[in-house]
Amino acid sequence: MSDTETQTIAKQSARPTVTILAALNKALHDAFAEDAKLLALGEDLADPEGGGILGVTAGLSTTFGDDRVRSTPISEQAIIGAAIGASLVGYKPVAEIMLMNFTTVAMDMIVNHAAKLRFMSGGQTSVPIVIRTMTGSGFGSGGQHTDYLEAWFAHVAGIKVVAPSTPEDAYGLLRSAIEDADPVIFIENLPTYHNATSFELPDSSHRVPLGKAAVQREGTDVTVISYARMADESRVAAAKAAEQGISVEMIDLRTMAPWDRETVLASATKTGRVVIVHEAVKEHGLGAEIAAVISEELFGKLKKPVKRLGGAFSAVPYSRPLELAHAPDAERILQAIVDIAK
Amino acid sequence: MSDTETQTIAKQSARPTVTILAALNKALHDAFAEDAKLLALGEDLADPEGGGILGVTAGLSTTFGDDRVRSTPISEQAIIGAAIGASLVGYKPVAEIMLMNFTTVAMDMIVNHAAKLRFMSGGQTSVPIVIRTMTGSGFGSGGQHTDYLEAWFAHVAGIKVVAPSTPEDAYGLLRSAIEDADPVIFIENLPTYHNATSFELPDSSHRVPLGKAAVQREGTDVTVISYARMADESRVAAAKAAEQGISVEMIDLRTMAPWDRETVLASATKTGRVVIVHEAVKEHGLGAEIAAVISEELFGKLKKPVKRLGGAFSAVPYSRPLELAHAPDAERILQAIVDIAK
Amino acid sequence: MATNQFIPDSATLLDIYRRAALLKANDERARKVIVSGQLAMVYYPYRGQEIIPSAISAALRDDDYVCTIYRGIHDMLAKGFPLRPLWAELAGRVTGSCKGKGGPMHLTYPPKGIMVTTGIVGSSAPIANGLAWAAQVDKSDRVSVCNFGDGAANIGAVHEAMNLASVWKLPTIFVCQNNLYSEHTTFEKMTGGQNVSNRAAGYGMPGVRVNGNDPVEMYAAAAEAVARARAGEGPTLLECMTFRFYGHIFGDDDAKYMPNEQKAKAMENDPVPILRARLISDGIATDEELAKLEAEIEEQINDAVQFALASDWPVADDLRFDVFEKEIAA
Amino acid sequence: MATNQFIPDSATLLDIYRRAALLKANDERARKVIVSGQLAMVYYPYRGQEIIPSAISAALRDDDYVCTIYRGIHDMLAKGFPLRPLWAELAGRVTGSCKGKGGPMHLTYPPKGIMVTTGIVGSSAPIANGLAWAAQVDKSDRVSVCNFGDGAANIGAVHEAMNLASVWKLPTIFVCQNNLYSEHTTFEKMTGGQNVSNRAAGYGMPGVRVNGNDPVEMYAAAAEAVARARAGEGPTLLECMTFRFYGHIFGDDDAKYMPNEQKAKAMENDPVPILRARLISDGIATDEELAKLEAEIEEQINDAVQFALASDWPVADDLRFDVFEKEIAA
Ligand SMILES: Cc1ncc(C[n+]2csc(CCOP(=O)(O)OP(=O)(O)O)c2C)c(N)n1
Ligand SMILES: Cc1ncc(C[n+]2csc(CCOP(=O)(O)OP(=O)(O)O)c2C)c(N)n1
Ligand SMILES: [Mg+2]
Ligand SMILES: [Mg+2]
Repeated sequence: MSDTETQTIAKQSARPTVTILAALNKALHDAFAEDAKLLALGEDLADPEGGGILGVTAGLSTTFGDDRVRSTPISEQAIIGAAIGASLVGYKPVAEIMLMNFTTVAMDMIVNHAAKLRFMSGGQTSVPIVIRTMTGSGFGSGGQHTDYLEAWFAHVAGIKVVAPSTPEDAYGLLRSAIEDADPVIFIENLPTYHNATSFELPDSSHRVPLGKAAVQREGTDVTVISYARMADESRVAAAKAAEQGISVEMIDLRTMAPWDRETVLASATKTGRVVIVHEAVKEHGLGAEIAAVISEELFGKLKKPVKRLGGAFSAVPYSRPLELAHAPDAERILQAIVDIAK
Repeated sequence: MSDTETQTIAKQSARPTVTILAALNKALHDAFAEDAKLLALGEDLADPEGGGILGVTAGLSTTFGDDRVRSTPISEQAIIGAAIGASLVGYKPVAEIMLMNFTTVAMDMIVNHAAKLRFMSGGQTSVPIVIRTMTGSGFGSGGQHTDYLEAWFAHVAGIKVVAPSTPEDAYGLLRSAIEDADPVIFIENLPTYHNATSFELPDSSHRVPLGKAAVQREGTDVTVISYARMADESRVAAAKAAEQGISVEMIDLRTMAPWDRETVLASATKTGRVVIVHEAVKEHGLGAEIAAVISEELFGKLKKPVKRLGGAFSAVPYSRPLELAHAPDAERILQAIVDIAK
Repeated sequence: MATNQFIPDSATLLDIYRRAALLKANDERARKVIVSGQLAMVYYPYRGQEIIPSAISAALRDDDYVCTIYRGIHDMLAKGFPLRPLWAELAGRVTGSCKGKGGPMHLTYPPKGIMVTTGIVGSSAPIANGLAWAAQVDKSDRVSVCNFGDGAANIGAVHEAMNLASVWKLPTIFVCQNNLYSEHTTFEKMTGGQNVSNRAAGYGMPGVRVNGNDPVEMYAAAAEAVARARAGEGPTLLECMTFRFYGHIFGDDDAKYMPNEQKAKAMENDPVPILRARLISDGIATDEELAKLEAEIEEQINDAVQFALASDWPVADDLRFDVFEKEIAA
Repeated sequence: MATNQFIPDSATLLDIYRRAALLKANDERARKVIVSGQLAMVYYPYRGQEIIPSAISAALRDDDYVCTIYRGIHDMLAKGFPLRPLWAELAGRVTGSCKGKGGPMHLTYPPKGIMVTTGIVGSSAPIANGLAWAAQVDKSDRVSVCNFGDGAANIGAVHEAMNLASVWKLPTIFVCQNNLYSEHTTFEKMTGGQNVSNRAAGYGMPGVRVNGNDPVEMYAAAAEAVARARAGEGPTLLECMTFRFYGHIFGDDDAKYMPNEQKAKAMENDPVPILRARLISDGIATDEELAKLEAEIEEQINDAVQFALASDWPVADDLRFDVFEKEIAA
């Protein structure tokens, strides 16, 4: 669906019609149109293969040609390697690793090479690539298809990590990630691809700077920090908390690495009560670093210990009740808000 | 060198002669002699190949045969996969991934399979393997040969991580890791392999339980938590601190996952001042989780914010002055102790 | 290439059909149960590929090992995975073989040698070698069968595994089920050399491309590979040509990437009814006998589906168990 | 297999020797400098493998790309890596090509197309494809040369890269420098099929095994592969037979794993003096001319070593730079 069509439909209808998927697709089309140095590669990515298994890249190969937009064999090391190589000589490849768990077969290319070549070459080369990858629980895909692994990449110097939770941020972050001079892991939450939450597709000038969190709701009692699907759950929890008279400041981190210390510390200073939520396993997750920094920087100033919610300490289970129990949800986030507000 | 030889030499000489390398070699020989189900595989691991590039596995293939002890092609996915497969049907393979950075080519096997098969099979199968791997800065091996990546594995449910800093612990932890019913990543610090710090090789009954830290020095003013080579540096710093009248309690974690909350929290409660030190990049390292837990559990009880020291936020550099600046050392640890003791 | 000793006799052909009929009926039921809304799951139909595991399993013993992939329920049923724990796992119940923790993509049943089902392309291969290594050290003559797809042939793990199996002379049988598609991408588009079996020569192991839908050819090739493996002569790569009738994931619109004629032609040559007709025309079985067999299969599936849907769900607390040998503290 | 058009003429043979002599002298100096204690570094001697990159580089242009490995200084010098920034990097000084941050295992010099040096076995291959893809999109006729060892042939990344290069018809030239050892393990012990070049057929690309120590054979094979790549006909795999004279890492005791006779025989057939003698006997150059050339090389190396050892060390604050485009805040 072209963006003008979508926008007209959006204007006509009362309900939002724009999805994250549509925003990502437009971001890619706009970026490819503006910069001939952009390339894209990944499994089933080109139009003869359906333009991506969920259509995020639909239309790209038809519009920009098979030289620039290519479906690949199932060879993630070859995919990331090809992206790295082309990026060393002036191209800006957007590579897709279909699901985040599959980054495990390409960690050498991502960590030992993409993240380190600028440093190891003393700045002679750089790797301006974007690695798009989908993940997230909710569809019963089980233990090998739904992990959030952002903490691994945040621990590696030389690579950035982002994850949008709205169509606007999906567009603005992807454009910024593509324009960034360094490698970026771009995480897309698969189960919410089709949630229509906006009325209009962002304009081609829209950008969201990397490293800048969004205060999606201002509040004074409790700070809730989250990202990706957990930001959706946190928005719901924050609204419910308001009904109970608890004023929540809701921060969507948007960039996991480097995360926005300034915004986080300012809010934590204001509320003195912080809840951090992510879908990834709680232990050694992104929340650990954020909690450690807040506890150190605001030592003696917090009203309550920083509270972390995360995935249970197990692989992601298949069975519906187990899958629902594994990741935090609005209800448990609300409970944490209420507890910490006491 | 046989253990009796080493022991005699040790008894004769005044200086310690037993190294971590010798302790590991004896642990493997003793374990293989006691349990016919043990297997070993890895690159250059068998005696025709020199019994390992540094001789850790020397003698094993000669003593226990080519069926059980095998050198492999350079194929880390095949190495870990073979270990996993054999472990599913009653064997206990000890696999070597020569250097920890090379785990990046086997992350799928380690994370999606070794760590998860017990859970995903509902407990029908289990993966009692040990993955020995070397790492550590100090020899100018640069950005792709010296990373500490323990935080990645600690974030994964289903796999344990240990790292010894003394010959006794090297022996006792390796024996326990081999006897454990679940997969264990066993980290060996290469640059200190040959440091002779003990007088006698441990007896074959010696064990160090997984998950139990060692209080290597009792103290009342400051708790220092570290492991691997950083434990050596911390011991030196603690001794220097004592000269300045600062009483340091020095904890060698020994097991990174699951780490010993009880010992750590007890010591932190006593001193109220905690310094955590690791060679891995500080941000999102193991210290983040430990600092987050201490800050939460001892909220309002700490005298100072938890202080973390870790590797600089960059790839490990080659040039000597840069390499020395990258990881913490006794001097910087002492400085942190002095600062926090104020 | 098959010498006479490996040509299946009448009893074997009937055995192959018995398995294939079960596989076909079970795939049809799975799709029906999803469409009817009785059960929601991500399902990878194998309809069209039944002859491959049916013929291979006819050449195996219960104590031989099998590793397979997300599209692998045909491999499991052919090897003897019982229907009740299978369906209960699909339904995510505690009575499932994996207590509902694994699901369709990680079905496991060690009593019949079904050791690993992986959702990661290619990852069945390195693990299958480990099972083969164990058989070698055991001095048993067990073999380890490793199933993967045509697309998986291009991933690193499969290459490393084939080379290791060759240098260690492991009793691993690499079964590439070539259905001409990887998700939405054609075999031609992603395969250098346009052939998988030819790669075996590069590892110094035999490789053969067979019509995986022909029970005689398929059985003969499998039996020969099994005999080699049992005799300690090492691994074999079998590229089994076939087709999948219902797309990558049940529900995906394969018209988007697959020519209708190609699919129609493949479905006209549905290998299961073809084998059925052959058994009758060759006088190996009568229509009545086969109808009875098929009716029994439907009954067994009915029973399993009812058992599954009547079983209890797991509870949140179960997450603490099976992470490690010792449960995680509450 | 080489057609006449690819047989090197006298000028080319002399050019190959000029490079090989530099490579040989530089390896000897590196080991001397380490033994003398002037410089401490982990060093992977390439002595014995000089002809391979010397002949290949004689068939390349400055703007062609090269990726290589820890044992790759011969590949770099042959491609034109200047001595001063090379030695300064070995010495870990700010004047090094990588400001001392990369070191011997990560030497990089884009002005001569030396884009990546990796310490990870096999990882040069996927990245070399990306450079080849760029050349393809550029519509330039640049080629991308990927060096790796015989042991690397068995790792997943190389397999994935060769398949992708074949299906995308990339101008990648895969150069497997087969020195018969991987660290301490023999080629026979780890290689199914006992041959690397034969694997090319499985990917639908030409593969040839050549005597990498023979400048004529090596040049002809390289020139033909380069011509194919420039013409858009796709990748080639060259397996170049050779030997390393000084073990895996300088200082390791190769007697522990290598038969003395094998090594002695290889050193008797040292390819560099053999080429030197040939140039003289064929009247391509006189002993005096070559002696002069070698003296000049020694001078250049002297200058580079002095430059390196006289250069400044980096300072701790440098760690904040080159992590990202924008420096890390102090
Ligand atoms: C490493 C990895 N990459 C990508 C995927 C996503 N994926 C799942 S199935 C599939 C296609 C596999 O095709 P093939 O090997 O031919 O098996 P088939 O599905 O046809 O049986 C892909 C790309 C995955 N599961 N694992
Ligand atoms: C993925 C990976 N595994 C293991 C190593 C350790 N290692 C470094 S060099 C080497 C041997 C490589 O042999 P070969 O490919 O023949 O190259 P050569 O050293 O003989 O030139 C090994 C195993 C590594 N660097 N990377
Ligand atoms: Mg397929
Ligand atoms: Mg070699």
